Amino acid sequence: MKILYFSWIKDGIGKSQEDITLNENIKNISDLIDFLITINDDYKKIFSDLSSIKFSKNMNIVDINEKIKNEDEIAFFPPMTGG
Amino acid sequence: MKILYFSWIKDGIGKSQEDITLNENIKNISDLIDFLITINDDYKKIFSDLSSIKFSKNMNIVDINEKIKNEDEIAFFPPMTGG
Amino acid sequence: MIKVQSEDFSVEKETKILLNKNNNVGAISSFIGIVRNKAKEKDLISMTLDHYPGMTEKMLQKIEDEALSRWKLLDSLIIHRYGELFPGENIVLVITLSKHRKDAINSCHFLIDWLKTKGPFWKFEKTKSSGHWVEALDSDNLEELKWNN
Amino acid sequence: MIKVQSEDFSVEKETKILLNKNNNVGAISSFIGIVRNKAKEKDLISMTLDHYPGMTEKMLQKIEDEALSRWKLLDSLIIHRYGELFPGENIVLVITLSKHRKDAINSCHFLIDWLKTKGPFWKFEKTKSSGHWVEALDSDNLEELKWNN
Repeated sequence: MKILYFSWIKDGIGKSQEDITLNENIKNISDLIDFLITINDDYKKIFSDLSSIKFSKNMNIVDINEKIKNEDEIAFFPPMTGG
Repeated sequence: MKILYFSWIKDGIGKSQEDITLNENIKNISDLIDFLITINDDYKKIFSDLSSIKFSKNMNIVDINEKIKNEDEIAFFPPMTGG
Repeated sequence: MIKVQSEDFSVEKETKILLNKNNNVGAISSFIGIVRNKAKEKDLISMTLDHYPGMTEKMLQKIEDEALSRWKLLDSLIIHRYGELFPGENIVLVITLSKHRKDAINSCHFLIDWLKTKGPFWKFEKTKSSGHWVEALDSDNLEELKWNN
Repeated sequence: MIKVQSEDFSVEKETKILLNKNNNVGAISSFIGIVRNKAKEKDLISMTLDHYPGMTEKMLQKIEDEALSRWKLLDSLIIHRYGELFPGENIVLVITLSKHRKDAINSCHFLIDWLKTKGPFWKFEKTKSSGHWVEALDSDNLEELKWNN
């Protein structure tokens, strides 16, 4: 699964993207986050407060219970502000 | 007194401006209109319905009871529409 | 600044002049009004804008001053053309500049609503078959009322 | 049409292209967002806009489609830049074209409110003393809510 990080999430984790292979316990985005925070303290810190983190699956914004598969592209980012 | 006419008022009267000397009975715009309609039928026709005629004195829009003097510049015109 | 002129205008040129005069601009709103090629379903040949020189400038200046007092604007510009204009030609330009978008957007909207309802012009539309003076629309006056509170 | 690009844009050039493509345009509204030289009272060196290529275009296309369905528009254009931008540089351009002014004005306002609140970008502000990611403002989100009825 391709995972992308943007803004201060990218800075905190220290990379803009990575590929991970899902194990079968990871069924939705919430599960994915539970997995990511086991990688190291940077992930743990970033995902300690989800109130300002948004998620997308295949470029559509989704909620934390969205089902995911290995072929999906997932992204984590803070609220956006353009203009 | 300089009097200006615009739009279909100008067309109806057949001139865009004229100078008249006020006699002392003409104290406000209403009096001026009463005088103008005595000039000929074109004026009479134009001023028969005042609902879509506006008045200005010295380039300020005023109402029909506005006092006027010989030195004033008076204009008659329909509601305006720009843009 | 206000300009009442028969010549055409360039939005980009006017925008550049305004940008060069002002610091820390964050938002520019503009509106351009253009002569359409239909007048009540008939093909329009031209639209002639008549005005009252002197009063026009006075009224435009007054409404610009009001916009500048109601919103936090860095600058503003109103250009209104007069004379005979043909379909596709520019009639009016409003540009407002501010730090934050709301001031520029709302004041630009206010100014163009005002120009449409109280802009001191009279329009004569010429079509193939006839010519007539355009009546001020009530809907335009209602539109303008919303700014009066 | 939507464009997500690092290059600058020209309002007049884009406006001309739109005018050539469309007939009977009566109203053009446009909004330009510009990088200001202050970030929370500090002198801004630059603002870098990061985005998610692919998702950006998808989201911009969706909101443009919504504007086209909500208002009677002849055409519209959104250009949003990304990359490192310096004070005075253009960030965003919205142009809407319609027969009557209300459609162009309201849709332009709607689009820029959306871009400010949901525009898929993240801004990094660099000042002399530091750099930080700009937080999305609640006031912007409230502003956007008014369109949801």
